[in-house]
Amino acid sequence: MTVQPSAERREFLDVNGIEVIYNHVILVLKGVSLRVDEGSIVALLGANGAGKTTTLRAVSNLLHAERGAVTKGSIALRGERIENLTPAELVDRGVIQVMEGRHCFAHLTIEENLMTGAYTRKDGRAAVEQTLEKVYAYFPRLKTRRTSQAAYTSGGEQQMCAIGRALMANPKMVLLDEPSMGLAPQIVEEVFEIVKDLNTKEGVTFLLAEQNTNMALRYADFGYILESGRVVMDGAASALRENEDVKEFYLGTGGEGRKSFRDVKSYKRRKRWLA
Amino acid sequence: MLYRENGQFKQTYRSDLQIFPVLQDRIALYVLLAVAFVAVPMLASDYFFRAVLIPFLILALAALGLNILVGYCGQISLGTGAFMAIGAYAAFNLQVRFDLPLLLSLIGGGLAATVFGVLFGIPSLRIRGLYLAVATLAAQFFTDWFTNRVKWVTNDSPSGSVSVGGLSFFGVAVETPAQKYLLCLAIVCVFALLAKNLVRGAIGRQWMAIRDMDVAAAVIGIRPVYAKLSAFAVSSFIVGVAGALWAFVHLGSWEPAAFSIDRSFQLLFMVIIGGLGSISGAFFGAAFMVLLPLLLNYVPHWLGLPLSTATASHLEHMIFGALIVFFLIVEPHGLARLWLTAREKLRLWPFPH
Amino acid sequence: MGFFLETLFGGLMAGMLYALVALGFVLIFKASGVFNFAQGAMVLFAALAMARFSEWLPKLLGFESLLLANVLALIAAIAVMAVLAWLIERLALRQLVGQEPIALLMATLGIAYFIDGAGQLLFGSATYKIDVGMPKDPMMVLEGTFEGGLLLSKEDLYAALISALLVICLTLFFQKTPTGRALRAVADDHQAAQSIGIPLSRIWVIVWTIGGIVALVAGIIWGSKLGVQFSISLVALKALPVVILGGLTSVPGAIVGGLIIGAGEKLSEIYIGPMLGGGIENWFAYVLALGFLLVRPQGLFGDKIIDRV
Amino acid sequence: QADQFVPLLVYRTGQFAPLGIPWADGKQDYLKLINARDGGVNGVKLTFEECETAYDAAKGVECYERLKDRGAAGFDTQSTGITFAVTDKAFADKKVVVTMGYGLSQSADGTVFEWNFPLLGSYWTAADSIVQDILKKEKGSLKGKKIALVYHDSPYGKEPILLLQKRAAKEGFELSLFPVTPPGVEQKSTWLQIRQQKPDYVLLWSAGVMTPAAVREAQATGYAREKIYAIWWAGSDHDVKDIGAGAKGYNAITIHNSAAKDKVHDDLKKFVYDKNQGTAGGGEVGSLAHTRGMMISMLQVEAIRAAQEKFGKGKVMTAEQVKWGMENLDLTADKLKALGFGEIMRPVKTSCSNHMGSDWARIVQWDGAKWNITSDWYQADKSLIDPLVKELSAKYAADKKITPRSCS
Amino acid sequence: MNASTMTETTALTSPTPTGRKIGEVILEVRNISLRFGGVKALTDISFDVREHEIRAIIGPNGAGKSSMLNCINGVYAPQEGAITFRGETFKHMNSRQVAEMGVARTFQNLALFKGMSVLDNIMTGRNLRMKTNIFLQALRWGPAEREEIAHREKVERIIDFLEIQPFRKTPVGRLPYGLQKRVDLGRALAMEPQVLLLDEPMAGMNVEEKQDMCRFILDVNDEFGTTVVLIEHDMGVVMDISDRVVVLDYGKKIGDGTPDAVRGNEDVIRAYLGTTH
Ligand SMILES: Nc1ncnc2c1ncn2[C@@H]1O[C@H](COP(=O)(O)OP(=O)(O)OP(=O)(O)O)[C@@H](O)[C@H]1O
Ligand SMILES: Nc1ncnc2c1ncn2[C@@H]1O[C@H](COP(=O)(O)OP(=O)(O)OP(=O)(O)O)[C@@H](O)[C@H]1O
Ligand SMILES: [Mg+2]
Ligand SMILES: [Mg+2]
Repeated sequence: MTVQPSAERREFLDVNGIEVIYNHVILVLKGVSLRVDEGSIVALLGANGAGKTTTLRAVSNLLHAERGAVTKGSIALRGERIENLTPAELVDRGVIQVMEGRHCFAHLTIEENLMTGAYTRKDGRAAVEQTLEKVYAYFPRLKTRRTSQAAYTSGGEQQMCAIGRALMANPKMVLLDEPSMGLAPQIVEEVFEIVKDLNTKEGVTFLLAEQNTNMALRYADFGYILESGRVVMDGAASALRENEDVKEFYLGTGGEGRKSFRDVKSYKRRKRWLA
Repeated sequence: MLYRENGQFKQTYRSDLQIFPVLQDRIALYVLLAVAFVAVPMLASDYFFRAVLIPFLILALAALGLNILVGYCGQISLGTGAFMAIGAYAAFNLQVRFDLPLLLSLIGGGLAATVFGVLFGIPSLRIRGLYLAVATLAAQFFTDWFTNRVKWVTNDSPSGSVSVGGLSFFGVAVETPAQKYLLCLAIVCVFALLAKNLVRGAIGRQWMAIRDMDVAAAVIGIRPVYAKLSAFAVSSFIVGVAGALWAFVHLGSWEPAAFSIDRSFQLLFMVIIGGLGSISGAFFGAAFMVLLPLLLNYVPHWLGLPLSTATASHLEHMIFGALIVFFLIVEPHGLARLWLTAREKLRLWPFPH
Repeated sequence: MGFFLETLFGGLMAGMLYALVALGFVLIFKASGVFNFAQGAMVLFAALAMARFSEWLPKLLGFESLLLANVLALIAAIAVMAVLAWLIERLALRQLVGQEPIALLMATLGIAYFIDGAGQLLFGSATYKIDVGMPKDPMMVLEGTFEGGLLLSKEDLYAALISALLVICLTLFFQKTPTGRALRAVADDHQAAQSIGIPLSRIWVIVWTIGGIVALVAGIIWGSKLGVQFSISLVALKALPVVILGGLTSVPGAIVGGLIIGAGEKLSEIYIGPMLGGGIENWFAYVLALGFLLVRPQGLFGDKIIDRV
Repeated sequence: QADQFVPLLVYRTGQFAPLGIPWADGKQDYLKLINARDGGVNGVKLTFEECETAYDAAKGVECYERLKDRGAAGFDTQSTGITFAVTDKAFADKKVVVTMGYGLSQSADGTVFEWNFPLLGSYWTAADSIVQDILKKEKGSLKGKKIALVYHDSPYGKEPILLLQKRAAKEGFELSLFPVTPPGVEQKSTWLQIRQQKPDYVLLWSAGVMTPAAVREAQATGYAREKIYAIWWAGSDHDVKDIGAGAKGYNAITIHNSAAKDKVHDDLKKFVYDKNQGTAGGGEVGSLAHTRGMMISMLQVEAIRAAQEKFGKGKVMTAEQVKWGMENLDLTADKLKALGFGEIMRPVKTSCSNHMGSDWARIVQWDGAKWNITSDWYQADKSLIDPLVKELSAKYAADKKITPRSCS
Repeated sequence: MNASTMTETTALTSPTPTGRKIGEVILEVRNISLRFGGVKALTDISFDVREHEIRAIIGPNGAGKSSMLNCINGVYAPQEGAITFRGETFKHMNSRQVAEMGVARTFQNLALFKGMSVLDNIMTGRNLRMKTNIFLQALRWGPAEREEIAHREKVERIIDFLEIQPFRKTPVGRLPYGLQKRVDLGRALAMEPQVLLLDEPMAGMNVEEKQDMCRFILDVNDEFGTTVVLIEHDMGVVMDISDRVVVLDYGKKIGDGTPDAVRGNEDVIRAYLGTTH
C-alpha cells in the first residue's frame, strides 16, 4: 500500500531549508526541508507549536497575512520557484490549502461556501456542478445543511465545509492542516478514505499536517516529524510506524502496547531528538 | 548589550507586577520625567510650549481616555469631541456660576462628561462595532447642537463663544506658558498612572475580555453591563478633563467648533496610530499627530522650497495620509508596538533573533 | 396636508441623494469588509475630476459642445477613478491583508487625507461647475388637489431615479454572479478567500473602481447642485446614519435607510425643530438611526452579526 | 531687522477655500505692490509669510504663536473663530488683531478691546444697513412684516441676532430664526419652512457651501431671490457664479463698492502682474474677496505709515506703534483717491475708543452675470449699535477683569 | 499544587472509577428542546450528572453536543425543558449566574481573549472572586494590590500545573493551537468550579499531549472533586476516563450509560462509532 519516494516518481514540491520569521523577531522554522512527490500523500507530524502550520503557510504563501516571511531557503513546485507567487496564482497551479481552524465564510451559506471554492475553475458550470455533487456525496451532512449560514453550523460541519470547498477547486495538490480536528471518528475515517480515493483515482497529491498520527501514518506514503521548527525524523510511513520513539510519543503504543489514558502516570518530560 | 534584563530576577510577585519590570526602563522613565519637569520648562520657548507641548499633553490625555474605551474595551467611539465639549462647558459653568477653583472645575467637568458618557454608552449593551459608532456620533452631533443652541450652556453669551481667564491652581497663578505646561504635565502624569493601574488590574482585564470575546467573558462571569459602562465612565471622565484643559488652558476662549467631529476623528487617529490598548500609545499617537503636521509644514521652509501655501498644505495632507498608511503597514498595532519590537530587537542585539 | 406631503417628498428625495453616497460605503464594505472612510474624499475627487475635465477638454481639443465635453469628461473621470483604485490596492490594501478591520478603517482615513490633498493639488481648491443639464426649477403637481400645488424638485427626481437604477444593478451583481459571491467571501475572511484562490488584488481593484464610479455619480449629482468644492466631501457625514440604519452590508438597505433618514430628518426639523430652537435634523438623523439599531442591532437589512462559541 | 513683517493667516484649503484663496491673494498682492511700486513704506520693505489655518481655530492659534514674534503688523485671522481664540492671547502678548468686517462686534470699543480692530463694520452694522435697505423698499414701515434669518449655526452666524432683535422691536417686524447646521449641504427643511411661512425677506448669514446650497434651494422652492439679503461673506462672485441666472436678483451687502476697477488695480497690473509677480491666478483680481484682501493690507500699511509719521519715518514699527497707527487712521476721500482706493471705499477714521473707523455699507445685486450696486451708502444706526457695543464690551471687561482704559 | 506533588498524588490514585466517591446528582437536564428556526438542535434531552463524576457527551458532528453545553451555561435559551443545578431549577439562566454557581467552561472553537497574555487570560478566571472597587484599583492601594498578588499566586499555580510557564507573558493569539486549548482550560480552572464543561479539549493534539490533557482532567477531578462534563471525539479518551457517557444523534439522545454499555449499543455503533471501534 505504501509507496516509497523513488526516482521514478516525479518530484512535485521541494522545500529546501526554509527559515520563517514572524513579526520580524520570532524565528519559527529553522531550516525545514521536505519533498513531496507527485501523486503521493505526505504527512507532517509534530507536537503543538512544532511549526507544521507554518510550513504549510510557507508553501501556500499565506504567511504574509500573518506578518511572517520566509527569510531563507527556497520552495519549488515542479522546479518552478514559487516563493513570490500570490496564493491565487498557486491555486491556479493547482495547489490549495485547507486552513487550520476551518475559516468558513461566516455569512455565506454552506453551498455558497463550496461554490466559492470553484472560483478559479474555468471548465464551465456543468463541471462545477458535478464536483459539487461529488462533494455532497462525500459529505452528505453538508447537503442537509446547504442553505444554512456557515457560522451557524457545528464545528464538524464547518470542517467538512472547509475541506469540501478546497476540493471544489479540482486541485492537483492539497495542503491539509489538521483535517481530522473536531470530526467524529467515522467521519475522520471517511475523510482519510476520501484522501486516499482522490489520491489513487485522480492522482491528487496531499501534504497533511496531522495530530492524529495513527491515521496519518496509516494513509500516508511518507512522513516528516517536526520538532521546534526542525525536521527531526523522516521516512516511509511504514517505517515510522515501527519506530519505537514514534510509537511512544505519537501513537501512544510504546512499550507494552496501547495504554489506557487513565493509566498514564504523570506528565512526561518530552524526549527530544534534538542534540 | 546595555539593554539586557539578564540577572534581574524577581523574587516576589509584587516586583513582577511593577509597571516597568526592567531596571533600564525604570531608569529611562525617571530620566524622562526629570527632563519633562525640570529641563523642559527651563529650555523651551513660548512657541514650543503653546503650539507643541501643551496641545500635545492635552491631546495625549484625551487619547488616553479614548484608548480605554476603544483600545481596551473595544467600543469604537466617534464622539470624543462631544465628551470633551461636555467637560469643557461643564467646567466653564462651574467656574463662572459657582466660582469654583480650577481643580474642582476640571473634576466637575470630568464628572459631567462621565454622566454623559455613561448615558450614551448604554446603547453599547446592544449595539456593537461600527454600528456603535452611530451612537457616539449621535452624541457628537447632539452636543454640537446643544452647546450652540442652549443659551445657559454658554452663560448667555450671545455669539455662543465663551472664554475664561485668570487661571490659578491652589492660589498659584497659571499664566505663563511654562506654568500651563507644568499644570498639564502634572495632570497627565497622574492620569497616566491611574489609567495604567486600572488597565493592568482586574477591571482592565474585564474590559479587554469584553473587547476580545464578549460571549466567553460572560461565561466566566464578567458582567458586560458593568464592564462596558465602567469603560465609558472612566474614559469619558478622562476625556472630559482633557476637554476642560483644552478649553481653559490651551484655547482660553472657544466656540463649539473647537470640539467638532474633526477633533473626534483626530483623537481616534491618535489612538490607532499610537497603538490600541496601550497607555504609551496615547502619547506616541498624540506626538505623531501634533508634531507631524508641524514638521511637514516646516520642512519646505528649511529646504528653502518655494512652495505656495496651498501647495504645501495639499502636499502636507498627502504626506500625512501616506504616512498613516505606511505606519499601519509597518505595524498595524501602532507606534507603541513598533517601539516594543524595536526594544525586543535591542534586547537580542547583536543577534538577529 | 399639502405641506406635510411636500415635506415628506422633499425628505424622501433628499434621502435618495444620501443613499447615493451611502451606496459607496456599502459596496466597499460588503465586498472587502473595509469601512471606507475615504468615500467622501472619493466623491470629491471624482467630482473634481469630472468638473475640471469638462472644462479642460474642450479647451485642449478645441470643441464647443457641452454634451461632448460631458461625455469625454465622464470617461476620463472613470479612468481616473480606476487608476486611483489600482493605486489604493497596490500601495495600501495589498499590504494590509488579514489585518484587523480597525487597522483597515484607519488606513482608509489615511487614504482620505491623501485623496483630499491630491485632488485639490491636481484640480484646485476653488469652486468648479458641473453642468450636466439637471433641471433646477421646481415643478408643481396636483395643483387641483392642494392649494398652491405640491412642489417637487425635478433635479431630485432624476437623482432618485439614478439611485434606484444603480441599486438594482448592484444588488443583482452581488447576489447572482460568482464574482459577487467571491466579493462577499472576501469580506468575511481575507485569508480564507486567498487560500482558495480568490485573487484579492484583482477583486479589490474591481470593487474600488465600482466604488469610485458610484462616488462619481454621487459627485456629479451633488456637484451640479452645490458646485464642486471641498465641502462636497462632507456629504459623506449625511450618508453615515443612512448606511448604518440600512445595514452595512445591504445595497437595498442604503436606499431604504436613505428614505427613512431623509423623511425623518425633514419632518422632525419642521414639526419638532421649532420647539427645540431649530437645527435639529443633523443629530436627529443619528438618533433615529440609533433608535432603529436598538431594535435591530445589525441595521434594517444588514447581515446578522454573528457571535457563536 | 530692517523689514516690517506682516503675518498672513490664510486658508487656502478646506471648506472655505473658495473665499479664502482670493482673500489671501489680495492681501499678498497689495504688499507686493507696495514693495514694487514704493519700495516699501517710506523705504521699509514689507516682508510676509503665510500660515495655513484651514479655518481651524487650533491651527489658527498655532499660526499665531508661530508668527507673533516675527514682527509687528496686525493679524488678520480671516475667521471669527480664530479671532475668538487669539483675542485674549493678543491682549496679553500685545499684538494687533485686525478683523475687517468680521470678529466680535463689541470689539469696536477700543477702551476694552485695546488690540482688536474690527475695521469698517461688524455684523451688527451689516444687519442694520440691510434692514435700512428693506425699510426703504417698504417705504419706511416694516410693521407686521416677517423677516427670516437663515444662519450658519455658529458664533459667526449668530452675531447679528442681537441687533436684529432690537431692530425688530423698534420697527415692529417679526423675526424668525432658521439655524442651519454647518456645513449646510442640505437645507431642504429650512427652505420648505420658508416656503410655508412666506417671510417677506430672508437675511442669509451663510458661509462656504451653505451659500450656493441656500440659493439653489430657494430656487427649488421658488422663493424670490430678490427677497434675499446676504452678508458680505456670502456675496462674492464664487458664491453665485456657477448658479448664474438662477441667482438673479440675489442681494448682498458690501463694505466697498463692487467696483473692480480703480487705480490700485491698474498699479497692481503694471507693477506686479505684468512682471509675473502676481499671487492670484485667472480672473480673481477684481473679485470682491480679492479686493477686500487688498483693502486689509492697505489699512495695515496705512497704519504703519501713520505710526511712522509719529515715531520716525523709515523705521520698523513695533506692535505698540502699529496699534497707535491703527488707532489714528485718518483716510480721507482724497487720501484714498491717492492710494488708488477712491472708488472702492469710503473714508475711515479711527480713534482710541472707536476701533471700527467706518460703519457705512451698501447693497449689491447679482444680475445673473455680475454684481451691480443697487443702493446708496447706509450708515448703521448709532443709537442702536453703540449701546449694544458698550453693554457687551463692559460685560467682557467684567468677565476678564479688565479695567477699561480711558481714551480722553 | 504543582507538578511534582501532582505526580505523587496521581501515583496514588487508583485507576478504577471506584477510587473516587461519586455523589448525588448535581446537575440534571430535563426535556430540553432547542430550535434555531427550522433546525432542531436538541429534542427532548434529559440526563443527569453526579457529583465528582466525569460525564462524557459524544455523538456525530452536528448532533447538538456543543449546543447542550451552551444551554447549560446560559448562552442559549432552550425553548423547552429545565435544568436543575444543586437542587435549584431554572428554565433559563444568564451566563453570569451560572458562573457564580460554580460552572466553568471551555470552548470548542477557542474563545480566548486574543489580545491578552496567557497570564491575563487566566487571571480573568479569577474575576468573580476579586472584590476591590475601581477606585482602589486605580490607586492600586493596599487591598487592591494584596488581592492582585494573592490571585496571581493562585494563577501561577495553575500555570505550573498546565506547564505553560514559558508563555506566561505571550499574547495567546500567537500560541499554537494546542497550547491555546490548555490556556482555555487554565482559565476555566482558575474559576475553581464545581462543574467543568469541556468542549473537545483535546482536538488537535497528538497522543502525548492528549495523555497530558487526560492527566490534567483526572487530577482536577481527583484532587478537587470537580465534576467534569466532557465532549470528545477520541473514543480512546472517552472510554478510558469517563464514568458515564451520553450519546446524542441529530439532537436526540440515543444512548446513556457506562462506556462499556454504550460501546455495545447498536444505535450508537450505527450512528457514531462506525465499525472500526
Ligand atoms: N502569527 C504568528 N505570530 C507569531 N508567532 C506565531 C504566529 N503563528 C505561529 N507562531 C508561532 O510559531 C510556532 C509554530 O506554530 P505553528 O502554528 O506552525 O505550529 P503547529 O505545528 O501548527 O502547531 P499546532 O499543532 O498546535 O497547530 C509557535 O511557537 C507559535 O507560537
Ligand atoms: N446559533 C445557532 N444558530 C443556528 N443553528 C445552530 C446554532 N448553533 C448550533 N446550530 C445547529 O445546531 C446543530 C447542533 O450544533 P452543535 O454545535 O451543538 O453540534 P455538535 O454536536 O457540537 O457538533 P460538532 O461535533 O461538529 O461540534 C448543528 O446542526 C448546528 O448547525
Ligand atoms: Mg497548526
Ligand atoms: Mg461542537
